[in-house]
Amino acid sequence: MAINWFKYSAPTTFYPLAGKLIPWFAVSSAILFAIGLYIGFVVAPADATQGEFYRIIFIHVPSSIISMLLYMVMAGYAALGLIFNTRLSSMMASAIAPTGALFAFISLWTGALWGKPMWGAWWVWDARLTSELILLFLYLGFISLHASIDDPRRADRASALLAIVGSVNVPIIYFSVKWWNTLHQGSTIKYSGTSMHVAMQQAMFTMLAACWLYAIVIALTRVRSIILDREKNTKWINELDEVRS
Amino acid sequence: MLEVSNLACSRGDHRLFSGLSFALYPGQIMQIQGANGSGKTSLLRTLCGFITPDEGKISWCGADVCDLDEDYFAQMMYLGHLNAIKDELSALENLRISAGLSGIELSEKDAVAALRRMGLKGRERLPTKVLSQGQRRRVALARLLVNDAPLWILDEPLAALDVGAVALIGELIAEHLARQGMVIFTTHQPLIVAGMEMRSLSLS
Amino acid sequence: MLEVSNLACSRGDHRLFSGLSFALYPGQIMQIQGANGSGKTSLLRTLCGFITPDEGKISWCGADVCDLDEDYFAQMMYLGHLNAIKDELSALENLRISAGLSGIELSEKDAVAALRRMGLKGRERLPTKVLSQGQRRRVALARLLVNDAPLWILDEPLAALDVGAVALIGELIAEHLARQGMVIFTTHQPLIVAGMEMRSLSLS
Amino acid sequence: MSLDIWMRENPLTYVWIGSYAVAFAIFAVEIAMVVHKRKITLQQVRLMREASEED
Amino acid sequence: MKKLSLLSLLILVVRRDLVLAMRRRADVLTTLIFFVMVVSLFPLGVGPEIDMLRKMAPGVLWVAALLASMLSLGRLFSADYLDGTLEQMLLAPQSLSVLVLGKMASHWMVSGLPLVLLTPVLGLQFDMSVPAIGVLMLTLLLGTPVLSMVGAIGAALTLGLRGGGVLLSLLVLPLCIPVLIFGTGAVQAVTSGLNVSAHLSLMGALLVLALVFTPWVTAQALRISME
Amino acid sequence: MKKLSLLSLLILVVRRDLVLAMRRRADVLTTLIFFVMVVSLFPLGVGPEIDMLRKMAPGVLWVAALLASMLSLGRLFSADYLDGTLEQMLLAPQSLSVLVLGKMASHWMVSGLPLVLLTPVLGLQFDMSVPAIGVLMLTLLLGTPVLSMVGAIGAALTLGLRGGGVLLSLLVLPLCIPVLIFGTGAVQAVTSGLNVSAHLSLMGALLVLALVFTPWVTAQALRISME
Ligand code: HEM
Ligand SMILES: Nc1ncnc2c1ncn2[C@@H]1O[C@H](COP(=O)(O)OP(=O)(O)OP(=O)(O)O)[C@@H](O)[C@H]1O
Ligand SMILES: Nc1ncnc2c1ncn2[C@@H]1O[C@H](COP(=O)(O)OP(=O)(O)OP(=O)(O)O)[C@@H](O)[C@H]1O
Ligand SMILES: [Mg+2]
Ligand SMILES: [Mg+2]
Repeated sequence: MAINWFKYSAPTTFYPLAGKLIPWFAVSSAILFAIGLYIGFVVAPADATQGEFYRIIFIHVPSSIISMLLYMVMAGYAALGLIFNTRLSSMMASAIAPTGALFAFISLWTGALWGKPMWGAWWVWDARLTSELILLFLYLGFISLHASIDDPRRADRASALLAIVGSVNVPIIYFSVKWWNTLHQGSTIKYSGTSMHVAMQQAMFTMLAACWLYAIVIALTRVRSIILDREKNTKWINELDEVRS
Repeated sequence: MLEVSNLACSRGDHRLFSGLSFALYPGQIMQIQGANGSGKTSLLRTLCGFITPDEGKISWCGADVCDLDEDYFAQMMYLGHLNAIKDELSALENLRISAGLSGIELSEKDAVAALRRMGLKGRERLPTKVLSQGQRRRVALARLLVNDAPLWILDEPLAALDVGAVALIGELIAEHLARQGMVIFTTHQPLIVAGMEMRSLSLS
Repeated sequence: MLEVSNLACSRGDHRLFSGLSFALYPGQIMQIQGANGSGKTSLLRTLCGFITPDEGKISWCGADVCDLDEDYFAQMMYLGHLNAIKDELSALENLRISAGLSGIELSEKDAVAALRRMGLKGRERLPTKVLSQGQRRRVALARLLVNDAPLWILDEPLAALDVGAVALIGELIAEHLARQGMVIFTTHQPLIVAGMEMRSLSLS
Repeated sequence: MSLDIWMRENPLTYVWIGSYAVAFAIFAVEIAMVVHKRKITLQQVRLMREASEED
Repeated sequence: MKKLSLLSLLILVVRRDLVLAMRRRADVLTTLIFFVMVVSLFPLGVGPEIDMLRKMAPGVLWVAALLASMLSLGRLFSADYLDGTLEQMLLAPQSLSVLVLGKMASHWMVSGLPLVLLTPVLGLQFDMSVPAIGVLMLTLLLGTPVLSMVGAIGAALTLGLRGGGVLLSLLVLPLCIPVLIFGTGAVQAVTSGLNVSAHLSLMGALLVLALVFTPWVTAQALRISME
Repeated sequence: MKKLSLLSLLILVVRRDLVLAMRRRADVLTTLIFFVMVVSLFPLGVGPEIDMLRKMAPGVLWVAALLASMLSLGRLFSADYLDGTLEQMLLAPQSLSVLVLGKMASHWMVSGLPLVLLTPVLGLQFDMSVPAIGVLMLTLLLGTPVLSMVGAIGAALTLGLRGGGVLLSLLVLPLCIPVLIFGTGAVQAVTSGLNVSAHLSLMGALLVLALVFTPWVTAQALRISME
């Protein structure tokens, strides 16, 4: 087993493997999106208090969760790359970052659109909202640092350190923001705490899985381009079919 | 004793050298040769541990330098392209502080003596900003006199120096070798070290 | 015709040269010689009008260059230590843009032809970032081919070039002189220009 | 204000256009970018390969 | 070989700088993100009371735009200076002022215009009313070019100096204060129901003034810095 | 030749940096002036209502301190990097973390402490009450060292990069948000008559945390950047 892991942590073997996996993940992601949207919009009933507006939840919550999850995954890969000096892990980290940032953006966007009918404002300075915004900044910092360094190895290592420092800070930021908000104004915002309808739950989990698979597909495709770019002087790249044709 | 085995190093996409092996024993001196951009500086910086080699191992007295870390640094001194002196400080302050950074408390008297030996008499207390290029290099080289590390790694120590100073550096190196020191250096000028066989390593 | 009379120039507190006078007529070439730091680059930059001389006058076809200003610039091309090319642009884009900045609209075909003559065939469209030092210098020198200014001011045009390229530059200069052009340049390497008498000026 | 009224009258359109269409548009753009990046990278690798074959 | 007209020279420079900016997208994005970040820091510092935030909003956005544009100015000439292109520009046989104007224009398109376009989103974060956001955008549209142009003078003067960034801000910020005052004044006028045209026409006048004088002044400053 | 202890190494580094700062006084002053200027821009941007200004004051002062300390961070390692001293520091046979801690400390003394000392004057401009100013100073005293320390990580990571200043802010500002929140929170607590000790002890905890971890992380970042 251990040998297998090392085998697939080499770009040489990972590149074709990823190429084979991508179509499967892509197709299942598309199917799950279709199912999720069907359940969410056709099967699930309208919410008692929020009417039809609550249906934003099926995209909002998955993208929020995935944006946070991806940060941890990214930091994990970055740490692996920094500690064990495995090239592939660092490439994965830089492949994940843009997707994570986009999910954070979608979360902010859909949240804002939900806020308008629910709270009457596009944005309030609530703890959750603020910490999601800061998470977006952390992603953007990682991406910008990586892009500013020309030497790929230094770029990987520097941005890995940043990702790790960031992930240590995420809880601190979260609690500080939470505390900050509840200090002056009593909790003006409460999510509808009613127990969820089964169909709603099903829709949400399907969408979550679909988004997760989508993220994997994109990250794998991107990492394949990164491998091609970084290893373009090696022999095995120049012998690939898609390069020779 | 410094041992290098099967070292390979690349910058950017470019492989500079590979399969490089040599050993340097106490009392030995080695010159690295090669055209501009052939990787001399990169090799010296790899030996200092700034650059992680792609392959191969560097060991000091049998132990890998990556593991030794600060113990290795205590045994070594590096003098690079840059002088590592501050324009705003005087030669004296510069020398005492850089000795302090390498863990040695240097008295003012010793520092002045070292600077005089380097031909900076009467200029010890001027800010280095007003010194000429060659004099600034001498301030940097004065560190050789106040340091007891056995391994010297010198990148173009003769740059910007005049004939007298070049001879002085030759003397210093000869003394160091006589004390069972080791020297590894690069230069584009000839350097004569009295009574020592000079090994040389070519990078192509 | 470039005429320099009684020129003096200093950098910082330091007088580099003074009382310098010479004249350069169409079809003539002149090499500036001198040790590092003797003021060669400073002289060329003074001729370009970057540095205002302490004393003396530079005139072009009888008129002071300070008064001519942009009319003088149109008659002149300067190639300095720096290549003035952008890493992010391809060789082709670089050449066309720098021609544009000097007021010439260069067609893609002409630009490609110039780059090929400089030995960059097949590399016209790569970002210059991935080119080697010598190739980058060739991109900069390709400007000589697409410019019709009579006066060339070249600061170390041979730096980083290999033998073939050096010979090519010699040819280009010979052609330019045959067209009644003028060349003033510095170099630390020997440069042979077929059938031309080389004047030289030493700065000490 | 007119947006508020329109929103209350057409909640599903609002949800769809506002959230899902935007989210999927972002997905589409990202997919396009990734595919484009792959195409460009392949092109560059081929260029480099041809350049090195000519030498 | 055809000679270029002044207009096509201007277009050439603008296009060149935009192409370069696109190839170095990170630099452009950082300015933008800095802007968003400074704006978002204020609520965190001042507290989430929406009433106060709404009142502060134009000031905060303007000050953040000022700072972001100051910070990005450091790069206006420095890349060209380091690789020698600036030397060649100074030797161009055509008007240096036109070249400089081109660089200012592309700097604004890359670092001023995106700020203007982002303003509505940030304004909503502060719960500004729609007409206020409109006027704010208009003032930024008139004001940020002035910032780019006045800042270019500072950038040219501090070229290659140690601690250039802070020094640049010191030189330029005082010169930009009128723009800031008229810009925020216009928004405050519209929220208190007053007429904004006076403010806007003053800003327009500043813009015209800057357009006429700053390219020439910057060209002179460049000649001084390159000596 | 006597070997130095860690403590005397620390003192050596701090003294060296302070001497250098004194010989380059302009750099120190520019940070200070930038701080004063940003703080003074706000009343111009927001308008002269004293009630609102009083409420904004802690936030504005904190954000300005954050920005000023970001800008001065660019210089923390860059001078040593350019003249080769940093190389020698990385080869020091003693703990690099201690060296880094020394540099952080002197950076704070030069660019954080003066801000704290200027605060009363600026606070009075915004008509803050005396106890509020006291607490504000206390939080700045606890918070600015954290900014210097966290910022040092960013400075080490962006060493020698194009567009370093803005990038540095982009990396470091989000990480400094907790300090900002607790700092301004404490002042708001004291003005609304609440107990501030919770805020202050949280800031103390952040300070201790930063003291323990950041020197080591910065040392690693330096090693990465020097490769
Ligand atoms: C820009 C605005 C918003 C942002 C950035 C945002 C962010 C987030 C985040 C990060 C989560 C994940 C929390 C977790 O999994 O623990 C989340 C979950 C959620 N959000 Fe939002 N949100 C926003 C607006 C809204 C609005 C307006 C509503 C509805 C009134 C809402 C309802 C929910 C619900 C119901 C959940 C899942 C509940 C839970 O798991 O605790 N959000 N949001
Ligand atoms: N950080 C880097 N990224 C990419 N390439 C680099 C980097 N540093 C150096 N190089 C390249 O590596 C090669 C070796 O550089 P190095 O400085 O070791 O040469 P050198 O032999 O010391 O030359 P010189 O005689 O000029 O000092 C050069 O071609 C250089 O362009
Ligand atoms: N801006 C400046 N301020 C002060 N001194 C300067 C300045 N620029 C150059 N110098 C000094 O002027 C002298 C002449 O420099 P210059 O670049 O003209 O020499 P050079 O003959 O071109 O040398 P090289 O052969 O190395 O190119 C040098 O001693 C240099 O240190
Ligand atoms: Mg070298
Ligand atoms: Mg020269």
